[in-house]
Amino acid sequence: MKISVQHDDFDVSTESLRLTESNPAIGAVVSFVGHVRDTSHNQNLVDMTLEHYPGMTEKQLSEIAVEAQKRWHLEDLTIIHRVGALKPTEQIVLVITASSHRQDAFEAAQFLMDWLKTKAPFWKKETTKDGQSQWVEALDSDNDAANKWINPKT
Amino acid sequence: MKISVQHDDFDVSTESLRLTESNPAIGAVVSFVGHVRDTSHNQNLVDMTLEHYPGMTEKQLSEIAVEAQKRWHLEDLTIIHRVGALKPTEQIVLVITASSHRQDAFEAAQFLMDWLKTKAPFWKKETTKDGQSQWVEALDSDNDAANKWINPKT
Amino acid sequence: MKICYFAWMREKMDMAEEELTLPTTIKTVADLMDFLKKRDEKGAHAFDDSSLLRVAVNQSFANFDHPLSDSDEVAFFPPVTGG
Amino acid sequence: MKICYFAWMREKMDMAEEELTLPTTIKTVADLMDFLKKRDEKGAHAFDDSSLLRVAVNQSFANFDHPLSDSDEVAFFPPVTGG
Repeated sequence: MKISVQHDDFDVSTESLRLTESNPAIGAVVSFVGHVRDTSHNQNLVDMTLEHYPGMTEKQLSEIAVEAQKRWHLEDLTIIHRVGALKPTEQIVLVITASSHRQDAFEAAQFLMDWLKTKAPFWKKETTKDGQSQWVEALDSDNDAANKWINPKT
Repeated sequence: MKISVQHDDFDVSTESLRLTESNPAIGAVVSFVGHVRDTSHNQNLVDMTLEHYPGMTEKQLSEIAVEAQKRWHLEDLTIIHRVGALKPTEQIVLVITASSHRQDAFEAAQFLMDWLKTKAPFWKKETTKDGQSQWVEALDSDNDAANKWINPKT
Repeated sequence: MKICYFAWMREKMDMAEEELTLPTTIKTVADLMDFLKKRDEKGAHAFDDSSLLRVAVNQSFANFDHPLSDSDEVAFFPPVTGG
Repeated sequence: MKICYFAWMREKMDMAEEELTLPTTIKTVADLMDFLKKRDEKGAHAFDDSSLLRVAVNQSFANFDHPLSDSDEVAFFPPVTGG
Protein backbone atom coordinates (compact mmCIF):
# COMPACT_ATOMS: atom_id res chain seq x y z
CA MET A 1 0.00 0.00 0.00
CA LYS A 2 1.38 3.37 -1.03
CA ILE A 3 -0.09 6.73 -0.12
CA SER A 4 1.58 9.93 -1.20
CA VAL A 5 0.77 13.65 -1.20
CA GLN A 6 3.22 15.43 -3.46
CA HIS A 7 3.67 18.25 -5.93
CA ASP A 8 5.56 16.08 -8.43
CA ASP A 9 3.76 14.42 -11.30
CA PHE A 10 3.34 10.62 -11.33
CA ASP A 11 3.51 7.94 -14.01
CA VAL A 12 0.56 5.53 -14.11
CA SER A 13 2.52 2.72 -15.78
CA THR A 14 5.38 2.90 -13.29
CA GLU A 15 3.00 2.89 -10.36
CA SER A 16 0.89 -0.03 -11.62
CA LEU A 17 3.78 -2.21 -12.77
CA ARG A 18 5.34 -1.73 -9.32
CA LEU A 19 2.31 -3.59 -7.93
CA THR A 20 1.97 -6.32 -10.54
CA GLU A 21 5.47 -7.33 -11.59
CA SER A 22 6.15 -9.49 -8.55
CA ASN A 23 2.62 -10.67 -7.75
CA PRO A 24 1.20 -13.35 -10.10
CA ALA A 25 -2.06 -13.42 -8.10
CA ILE A 26 -3.04 -10.04 -9.58
CA GLY A 27 -5.35 -10.42 -12.56
CA ALA A 28 -7.02 -7.02 -12.60
CA VAL A 29 -5.67 -3.51 -12.14
CA VAL A 30 -7.96 -0.49 -12.22
CA SER A 31 -6.45 2.98 -12.33
CA PHE A 32 -8.28 6.24 -11.97
CA VAL A 33 -6.58 9.49 -12.92
CA GLY A 34 -8.22 12.85 -12.29
CA HIS A 35 -7.11 15.68 -14.58
CA VAL A 36 -7.34 19.45 -14.30
CA ARG A 37 -10.41 20.18 -16.35
CA ASP A 38 -11.23 23.53 -17.83
CA THR A 39 -14.70 23.98 -16.37
CA SER A 40 -14.76 27.72 -17.01
CA HIS A 41 -16.86 27.21 -20.17
CA ASN A 42 -14.79 29.56 -22.29
CA GLN A 43 -11.55 27.67 -21.71
CA ASN A 44 -9.76 30.45 -19.93
CA LEU A 45 -8.43 28.53 -16.94
CA VAL A 46 -4.80 29.48 -16.32
CA ASP A 47 -4.11 27.20 -13.41
CA MET A 48 -5.57 25.36 -10.48
CA THR A 49 -3.93 25.43 -7.07
CA LEU A 50 -4.46 22.61 -4.62
CA GLU A 51 -4.16 23.32 -0.92
CA HIS A 52 -4.35 20.61 1.73
CA TYR A 53 -4.15 19.99 5.48
CA PRO A 54 -0.79 18.27 6.03
CA GLY A 55 -1.13 15.48 8.54
CA MET A 56 -4.89 15.17 8.33
CA THR A 57 -4.69 14.43 4.59
CA GLU A 58 -2.41 11.41 5.04
CA LYS A 59 -4.50 10.24 8.01
CA GLN A 60 -7.75 10.43 6.07
CA LEU A 61 -6.30 8.76 2.97
CA SER A 62 -4.94 5.90 5.11
CA GLU A 63 -8.31 5.40 6.79
CA ILE A 64 -10.09 5.32 3.42
CA ALA A 65 -7.52 2.83 2.07
CA VAL A 66 -7.91 0.55 5.08
CA GLU A 67 -11.70 0.66 4.69
CA ALA A 68 -11.37 -0.38 1.01
CA GLN A 69 -9.15 -3.29 2.00
CA LYS A 70 -11.76 -4.39 4.54
CA ARG A 71 -14.59 -4.32 2.02
CA TRP A 72 -12.92 -5.86 -1.06
CA HIS A 73 -10.32 -8.50 -1.81
CA LEU A 74 -7.38 -6.35 -2.85
CA GLU A 75 -3.82 -7.46 -3.42
CA ASP A 76 -2.56 -3.90 -3.21
CA LEU A 77 -3.52 -0.26 -3.73
CA THR A 78 -1.93 3.11 -4.35
CA ILE A 79 -3.18 6.65 -3.80
CA ILE A 80 -1.19 9.66 -5.02
CA HIS A 81 -2.61 13.18 -4.77
CA ARG A 82 -0.80 16.24 -6.07
CA VAL A 83 -0.80 19.65 -4.39
CA GLY A 84 0.34 23.10 -5.51
CA ALA A 85 -0.22 24.80 -8.87
CA LEU A 86 -1.31 22.65 -11.83
CA LYS A 87 -2.16 23.56 -15.44
CA PRO A 88 -5.18 22.38 -17.48
CA THR A 89 -4.94 18.70 -18.58
CA GLU A 90 -2.33 17.96 -15.85
CA GLN A 91 -2.83 14.91 -13.63
CA ILE A 92 -4.19 15.65 -10.13
CA VAL A 93 -4.89 12.32 -8.48
CA LEU A 94 -4.13 8.65 -9.02
CA VAL A 95 -5.91 5.69 -7.44
CA ILE A 96 -4.83 2.15 -8.33
CA THR A 97 -6.47 -1.03 -7.09
CA ALA A 98 -5.05 -4.48 -7.81
CA SER A 99 -7.03 -7.66 -7.26
CA SER A 100 -7.47 -11.21 -8.52
CA HIS A 101 -10.82 -10.22 -9.95
CA ARG A 102 -11.95 -7.19 -11.86
CA GLN A 103 -15.19 -6.59 -9.94
CA ASP A 104 -13.29 -6.00 -6.69
CA ALA A 105 -10.75 -3.76 -8.40
CA PHE A 106 -13.46 -1.68 -10.11
CA GLU A 107 -15.66 -1.24 -7.04
CA ALA A 108 -12.78 -0.46 -4.70
CA ALA A 109 -11.37 2.17 -7.06
CA GLN A 110 -14.75 3.84 -7.34
CA PHE A 111 -15.20 3.74 -3.57
CA LEU A 112 -11.74 5.23 -2.98
CA MET A 113 -12.45 8.13 -5.32
CA ASP A 114 -15.94 8.78 -3.92
CA TRP A 115 -14.66 8.90 -0.35
CA LEU A 116 -11.50 10.81 -1.19
CA LYS A 117 -13.67 13.47 -2.85
CA THR A 118 -15.62 14.14 0.37
CA LYS A 119 -13.28 13.06 3.18
CA ALA A 120 -9.74 14.08 2.22
CA PRO A 121 -8.92 17.70 3.10
CA PHE A 122 -7.95 19.19 -0.27
CA TRP A 123 -9.22 22.45 -1.70
CA LYS A 124 -9.00 23.71 -5.27
CA LYS A 125 -8.66 27.31 -6.35
CA GLU A 126 -8.99 28.25 -10.01
CA THR A 127 -7.27 31.22 -11.65
CA THR A 128 -8.63 32.41 -14.99
CA LYS A 129 -7.09 34.58 -17.73
CA ASP A 130 -8.84 37.72 -16.51
CA GLY A 131 -6.80 37.44 -13.30
CA GLN A 132 -9.77 36.35 -11.20
CA SER A 133 -9.31 33.46 -8.83
CA GLN A 134 -11.94 31.58 -6.92
CA TRP A 135 -12.34 28.55 -4.70
CA VAL A 136 -14.09 25.61 -6.34
CA GLU A 137 -17.38 24.77 -4.64
CA ALA A 138 -18.19 21.29 -3.39
CA LEU A 139 -20.80 19.38 -5.39
CA ASP A 140 -23.92 17.74 -4.02
CA SER A 141 -23.33 14.94 -6.52
CA ASP A 142 -20.04 14.12 -4.75
CA ASN A 143 -21.86 13.80 -1.44
CA ASP A 144 -24.46 11.56 -3.04
CA ALA A 145 -21.73 9.37 -4.53
CA ALA A 146 -19.97 9.08 -1.17
CA ASN A 147 -23.19 8.25 0.65
CA LYS A 148 -23.83 5.23 -1.58
CA TRP A 149 -20.97 3.51 0.25
CA ILE A 150 -21.98 4.26 3.85
CA ASN A 151 -23.09 0.71 4.45
CA PRO A 152 -20.75 -2.06 3.32
CA LYS A 153 -22.60 -4.23 0.81
CA THR A 154 -24.14 -7.32 2.32
CA MET B 1 -11.22 5.92 -30.46
CA LYS B 2 -8.44 3.36 -30.80
CA ILE B 3 -8.93 -0.38 -31.07
CA SER B 4 -5.98 -2.69 -31.52
CA VAL B 5 -5.31 -6.43 -31.46
CA GLN B 6 -1.57 -6.98 -31.25
CA HIS B 7 1.13 -9.20 -29.82
CA ASP B 8 3.25 -6.26 -28.64
CA ASP B 9 2.98 -5.00 -25.10
CA PHE B 10 1.41 -1.60 -24.40
CA ASP B 11 2.15 1.26 -22.02
CA VAL B 12 -0.80 2.54 -19.96
CA SER B 13 0.67 6.01 -19.43
CA THR B 14 1.42 6.54 -23.11
CA GLU B 15 -2.04 5.40 -24.11
CA SER B 16 -3.86 7.54 -21.56
CA LEU B 17 -1.81 10.69 -22.03
CA ARG B 18 -2.46 10.40 -25.78
CA LEU B 19 -6.15 10.94 -24.95
CA THR B 20 -5.82 13.66 -22.34
CA GLU B 21 -2.97 15.93 -23.39
CA SER B 22 -4.93 17.83 -26.00
CA ASN B 23 -8.43 17.62 -24.50
CA PRO B 24 -9.05 19.92 -21.49
CA ALA B 25 -12.64 18.63 -21.21
CA ILE B 26 -11.37 15.32 -19.82
CA GLY B 27 -11.50 15.23 -16.03
CA ALA B 28 -11.55 11.48 -15.42
CA VAL B 29 -9.62 8.63 -16.97
CA VAL B 30 -10.26 5.04 -15.92
CA SER B 31 -7.89 2.32 -17.08
CA PHE B 32 -8.37 -1.40 -16.70
CA VAL B 33 -5.44 -3.74 -17.26
CA GLY B 34 -5.87 -7.51 -17.21
CA HIS B 35 -2.78 -9.51 -16.31
CA VAL B 36 -1.83 -13.15 -16.85
CA ARG B 37 -2.69 -14.64 -13.50
CA ASP B 38 -1.32 -17.89 -12.23
CA THR B 39 -4.60 -19.61 -11.44
CA SER B 40 -3.01 -23.05 -11.33
CA HIS B 41 -2.95 -22.91 -7.50
CA ASN B 42 0.62 -24.19 -7.22
CA GLN B 43 2.07 -21.39 -9.34
CA ASN B 44 3.31 -23.60 -12.15
CA LEU B 45 1.95 -21.69 -15.11
CA VAL B 46 4.60 -21.41 -17.82
CA ASP B 47 2.68 -19.39 -20.30
CA MET B 48 -0.71 -18.47 -21.65
CA THR B 49 -1.43 -18.36 -25.35
CA LEU B 50 -4.19 -16.19 -26.71
CA GLU B 51 -5.86 -17.15 -29.98
CA HIS B 52 -8.45 -14.98 -31.71
CA TYR B 53 -10.66 -14.76 -34.79
CA PRO B 54 -9.05 -12.07 -36.98
CA GLY B 55 -11.71 -9.87 -38.52
CA MET B 56 -14.48 -10.83 -36.14
CA THR B 57 -12.43 -9.65 -33.14
CA GLU B 58 -12.03 -6.11 -34.46
CA LYS B 59 -15.69 -6.06 -35.55
CA GLN B 60 -16.92 -7.12 -32.11
CA LEU B 61 -14.63 -4.73 -30.25
CA SER B 62 -15.82 -1.84 -32.43
CA GLU B 63 -19.46 -2.71 -31.78
CA ILE B 64 -18.87 -2.86 -28.03
CA ALA B 65 -17.03 0.48 -28.14
CA VAL B 66 -19.84 2.15 -30.10
CA GLU B 67 -22.38 0.79 -27.61
CA ALA B 68 -20.37 2.28 -24.71
CA GLN B 69 -20.29 5.65 -26.45
CA LYS B 70 -24.06 5.50 -26.88
CA ARG B 71 -24.68 4.75 -23.23
CA TRP B 72 -22.20 7.10 -21.52
CA HIS B 73 -20.73 10.54 -22.11
CA LEU B 74 -17.22 9.66 -23.18
CA GLU B 75 -14.63 11.97 -24.65
CA ASP B 76 -12.61 9.03 -25.94
CA LEU B 77 -11.78 5.38 -25.38
CA THR B 78 -9.08 2.84 -26.16
CA ILE B 79 -9.13 -0.95 -26.30
CA ILE B 80 -5.92 -2.95 -26.79
CA HIS B 81 -5.92 -6.75 -26.57
CA ARG B 82 -2.78 -8.83 -26.92
CA VAL B 83 -2.62 -12.21 -28.66
CA GLY B 84 0.06 -14.92 -28.80
CA ALA B 85 2.15 -16.31 -25.95
CA LEU B 86 2.31 -14.35 -22.69
CA LYS B 87 4.05 -15.08 -19.36
CA PRO B 88 2.59 -14.80 -15.86
CA THR B 89 2.15 -11.17 -14.68
CA GLU B 90 2.28 -9.88 -18.29
CA GLN B 91 -0.39 -7.45 -19.48
CA ILE B 92 -3.19 -8.98 -21.60
CA VAL B 93 -5.77 -6.30 -22.15
CA LEU B 94 -6.16 -2.54 -21.74
CA VAL B 95 -9.38 -0.57 -21.66
CA ILE B 96 -9.28 3.20 -21.16
CA THR B 97 -12.29 5.46 -20.86
CA ALA B 98 -11.99 9.25 -20.72
CA SER B 99 -14.87 11.48 -19.67
CA SER B 100 -15.68 14.79 -18.03
CA HIS B 101 -17.03 12.89 -15.03
CA ARG B 102 -15.72 9.89 -13.17
CA GLN B 103 -19.03 8.00 -12.93
CA ASP B 104 -19.29 7.76 -16.72
CA ALA B 105 -15.66 6.71 -17.06
CA PHE B 106 -15.97 4.02 -14.35
CA GLU B 107 -19.23 2.53 -15.61
CA ALA B 108 -18.18 2.52 -19.26
CA ALA B 109 -14.86 0.80 -18.45
CA GLN B 110 -16.66 -1.89 -16.47
CA PHE B 111 -19.20 -2.36 -19.25
CA LEU B 112 -16.46 -2.63 -21.90
CA MET B 113 -14.65 -5.33 -19.92
CA ASP B 114 -17.82 -7.28 -19.12
CA TRP B 115 -18.91 -7.35 -22.75
CA LEU B 116 -15.42 -7.95 -24.11
CA LYS B 117 -15.16 -11.00 -21.83
CA THR B 118 -18.23 -12.65 -23.38
CA LYS B 119 -18.49 -11.15 -26.89
CA ALA B 120 -14.96 -10.79 -28.25
CA PRO B 121 -13.61 -13.99 -29.85
CA PHE B 122 -10.45 -14.66 -27.85
CA TRP B 123 -9.47 -18.01 -26.33
CA LYS B 124 -6.83 -18.68 -23.71
CA LYS B 125 -4.74 -21.82 -23.44
CA GLU B 126 -2.56 -22.41 -20.39
CA THR B 127 0.67 -24.41 -20.37
CA THR B 128 1.99 -25.60 -17.01
CA LYS B 129 5.45 -26.78 -15.90
CA ASP B 130 4.52 -30.45 -16.27
CA GLY B 131 4.11 -29.83 -20.01
CA GLN B 132 0.32 -30.09 -19.89
CA SER B 133 -1.69 -27.50 -21.74
CA GLN B 134 -5.38 -26.85 -21.58
CA TRP B 135 -7.98 -24.41 -22.80
CA VAL B 136 -9.35 -22.08 -20.13
CA GLU B 137 -13.05 -22.62 -19.54
CA ALA B 138 -15.55 -19.79 -19.67
CA LEU B 139 -16.99 -18.66 -16.34
CA ASP B 140 -20.66 -18.35 -15.46
CA SER B 141 -19.74 -15.26 -13.46
CA ASP B 142 -18.59 -13.57 -16.67
CA ASN B 143 -21.95 -14.25 -18.27
CA ASP B 144 -23.74 -12.87 -15.23
CA ALA B 145 -21.56 -9.75 -15.33
CA ALA B 146 -22.30 -9.24 -19.04
CA ASN B 147 -26.04 -9.77 -18.59
CA LYS B 148 -26.25 -6.92 -16.06
CA TRP B 149 -25.76 -4.53 -18.98
CA ILE B 150 -28.32 -5.97 -21.42
CA ASN B 151 -30.71 -3.12 -20.86
CA PRO B 152 -29.27 0.39 -20.95
CA LYS B 153 -29.95 2.04 -17.61
CA THR B 154 -33.04 4.17 -17.54
CA MET C 1 -18.68 -21.78 -48.02
CA LYS C 2 -15.76 -21.06 -45.69
CA ILE C 3 -15.79 -22.82 -42.33
CA CYS C 4 -13.39 -21.74 -39.55
CA TYR C 5 -12.51 -23.55 -36.35
CA PHE C 6 -10.97 -21.99 -33.25
CA ALA C 7 -9.44 -23.14 -29.95
CA TRP C 8 -10.21 -26.79 -29.17
CA MET C 9 -12.55 -27.02 -32.18
CA ARG C 10 -9.51 -26.30 -34.38
CA GLU C 11 -7.60 -29.01 -32.54
CA LYS C 12 -10.42 -31.57 -32.70
CA MET C 13 -11.09 -30.92 -36.38
CA ASP C 14 -7.34 -30.83 -36.97
CA MET C 15 -7.67 -27.81 -39.26
CA ALA C 16 -8.18 -24.06 -38.92
CA GLU C 17 -10.53 -23.73 -41.88
CA GLU C 18 -11.96 -25.49 -44.90
CA GLU C 19 -13.90 -24.68 -48.06
CA LEU C 20 -17.13 -26.61 -48.54
CA THR C 21 -19.70 -26.52 -51.31
CA LEU C 22 -22.97 -26.57 -49.44
CA PRO C 23 -25.08 -29.69 -50.09
CA THR C 24 -28.57 -28.46 -50.98
CA THR C 25 -30.05 -30.23 -47.97
CA ILE C 26 -28.23 -27.86 -45.61
CA LYS C 27 -30.42 -24.87 -44.83
CA THR C 28 -29.29 -23.86 -41.32
CA VAL C 29 -26.33 -23.92 -38.96
CA ALA C 30 -27.88 -26.95 -37.24
CA ASP C 31 -28.03 -28.80 -40.58
CA LEU C 32 -24.34 -28.01 -41.17
CA MET C 33 -23.39 -29.22 -37.68
CA ASP C 34 -25.28 -32.45 -38.28
CA PHE C 35 -23.54 -32.89 -41.64
CA LEU C 36 -20.04 -32.32 -40.18
CA LYS C 37 -20.78 -34.60 -37.22
CA LYS C 38 -21.66 -37.47 -39.55
CA ARG C 39 -18.89 -36.79 -42.07
CA ASP C 40 -16.02 -38.46 -40.19
CA GLU C 41 -14.54 -39.47 -36.84
CA LYS C 42 -13.12 -36.02 -36.13
CA GLY C 43 -16.44 -34.36 -36.83
CA ALA C 44 -18.23 -36.89 -34.64
CA HIS C 45 -15.88 -36.03 -31.77
CA ALA C 46 -15.85 -32.26 -32.28
CA PHE C 47 -19.63 -31.86 -32.68
CA ASP C 48 -20.53 -34.46 -30.04
CA ASP C 49 -21.92 -31.97 -27.52
CA SER C 50 -23.35 -28.93 -29.28
CA SER C 51 -24.10 -27.21 -25.96
CA LEU C 52 -20.34 -26.55 -25.69
CA LEU C 53 -20.24 -24.77 -29.04
CA ARG C 54 -20.73 -21.22 -30.19
CA VAL C 55 -21.28 -20.19 -33.81
CA ALA C 56 -20.58 -17.09 -35.84
CA VAL C 57 -22.03 -16.48 -39.29
CA ASN C 58 -20.20 -13.79 -41.26
CA GLN C 59 -18.33 -12.82 -38.10
CA SER C 60 -21.42 -12.20 -35.96
CA PHE C 61 -22.69 -14.55 -33.27
CA ALA C 62 -25.61 -16.65 -34.55
CA ASN C 63 -28.07 -19.20 -33.25
CA PHE C 64 -28.16 -22.79 -34.49
CA ASP C 65 -31.31 -22.07 -36.52
CA HIS C 66 -29.59 -19.30 -38.48
CA PRO C 67 -30.08 -19.83 -42.27
CA LEU C 68 -27.00 -20.44 -44.41
CA SER C 69 -26.04 -19.68 -47.99
CA ASP C 70 -23.02 -20.78 -49.96
CA SER C 71 -21.29 -17.41 -49.71
CA ASP C 72 -21.35 -17.36 -45.90
CA GLU C 73 -18.37 -17.63 -43.57
CA VAL C 74 -19.25 -19.88 -40.63
CA ALA C 75 -17.09 -20.36 -37.54
CA PHE C 76 -17.35 -22.90 -34.72
CA PHE C 77 -15.62 -22.39 -31.39
CA PRO C 78 -16.02 -22.78 -27.62
CA PRO C 79 -17.32 -19.92 -25.43
CA VAL C 80 -14.81 -17.07 -25.50
CA THR C 81 -12.30 -16.54 -22.69
CA GLY C 82 -10.41 -13.33 -23.49
CA GLY C 83 -9.88 -10.24 -21.43
CA MET D 1 -4.94 25.28 21.55
CA LYS D 2 -3.83 25.37 17.95
CA ILE D 3 -6.39 26.62 15.43
CA CYS D 4 -5.83 26.11 11.68
CA TYR D 5 -7.63 27.75 8.77
CA PHE D 6 -7.73 26.46 5.20
CA ALA D 7 -8.88 27.68 1.77
CA TRP D 8 -11.14 30.73 1.99
CA MET D 9 -11.23 30.48 5.79
CA ARG D 10 -7.47 31.10 5.75
CA GLU D 11 -8.03 34.08 3.46
CA LYS D 12 -10.92 35.51 5.48
CA MET D 13 -9.08 35.08 8.80
CA ASP D 14 -5.91 36.36 7.10
CA MET D 15 -3.82 33.68 8.81
CA ALA D 16 -3.09 29.98 8.42
CA GLU D 17 -3.02 29.22 12.14
CA GLU D 18 -2.98 30.72 15.58
CA GLU D 19 -2.34 29.67 19.17
CA LEU D 20 -5.12 30.41 21.61
CA THR D 21 -5.43 29.77 25.34
CA LEU D 22 -8.96 28.50 25.70
CA PRO D 23 -11.21 30.74 27.78
CA THR D 24 -12.85 28.49 30.40
CA THR D 25 -16.28 29.29 28.99
CA ILE D 26 -15.47 27.44 25.77
CA LYS D 27 -16.54 23.80 26.07
CA THR D 28 -17.37 22.87 22.47
CA VAL D 29 -16.54 23.66 18.86
CA ALA D 30 -19.72 25.75 18.70
CA ASP D 31 -18.53 27.81 21.70
CA LEU D 32 -15.19 28.42 19.97
CA MET D 33 -16.90 29.46 16.72
CA ASP D 34 -19.06 31.89 18.65
CA PHE D 35 -15.98 33.31 20.43
CA LEU D 36 -14.04 33.79 17.16
CA LYS D 37 -17.06 35.33 15.45
CA LYS D 38 -17.36 37.95 18.18
CA ARG D 39 -13.61 38.55 18.54
CA ASP D 40 -13.13 40.88 15.57
CA GLU D 41 -14.30 41.96 12.10
CA LYS D 42 -12.48 39.13 10.33
CA GLY D 43 -13.99 36.52 12.62
CA ALA D 44 -17.44 38.04 12.15
CA HIS D 45 -17.04 37.73 8.39
CA ALA D 46 -15.44 34.24 8.37
CA PHE D 47 -17.88 32.65 10.79
CA ASP D 48 -20.94 34.47 9.47
CA ASP D 49 -22.59 31.36 7.95
CA SER D 50 -21.60 28.24 9.85
CA SER D 51 -23.47 26.00 7.40
CA LEU D 52 -20.61 26.63 4.95
CA LEU D 53 -18.00 25.41 7.42
CA ARG D 54 -16.48 22.04 8.25
CA VAL D 55 -14.46 21.31 11.39
CA ALA D 56 -11.71 18.88 12.29
CA VAL D 57 -10.60 18.24 15.85
CA ASN D 58 -7.20 16.57 16.09
CA GLN D 59 -7.29 15.94 12.35
CA SER D 60 -10.62 14.07 12.31
CA PHE D 61 -13.91 15.52 11.13
CA ALA D 62 -16.05 16.63 14.09
CA ASN D 63 -19.51 18.01 14.72
CA PHE D 64 -20.09 21.47 16.15
CA ASP D 65 -21.02 19.96 19.53
CA HIS D 66 -17.66 18.20 19.83
CA PRO D 67 -16.04 18.97 23.26
CA LEU D 68 -12.71 20.80 23.27
CA SER D 69 -9.70 20.83 25.56
CA ASP D 70 -6.69 23.13 25.53
CA SER D 71 -4.39 20.54 23.95
CA ASP D 72 -6.62 20.03 20.90
CA GLU D 73 -5.82 21.04 17.34
CA VAL D 74 -8.93 22.50 15.72
CA ALA D 75 -9.27 23.32 12.02
CA PHE D 76 -11.95 25.30 10.16
CA PHE D 77 -12.41 25.01 6.41
CA PRO D 78 -15.00 24.84 3.63
CA PRO D 79 -16.25 21.46 2.29
CA VAL D 80 -13.35 19.67 0.60
CA THR D 81 -12.93 19.71 -3.19
CA GLY D 82 -9.97 17.46 -3.97
CA GLY D 83 -9.69 14.52 -6.29
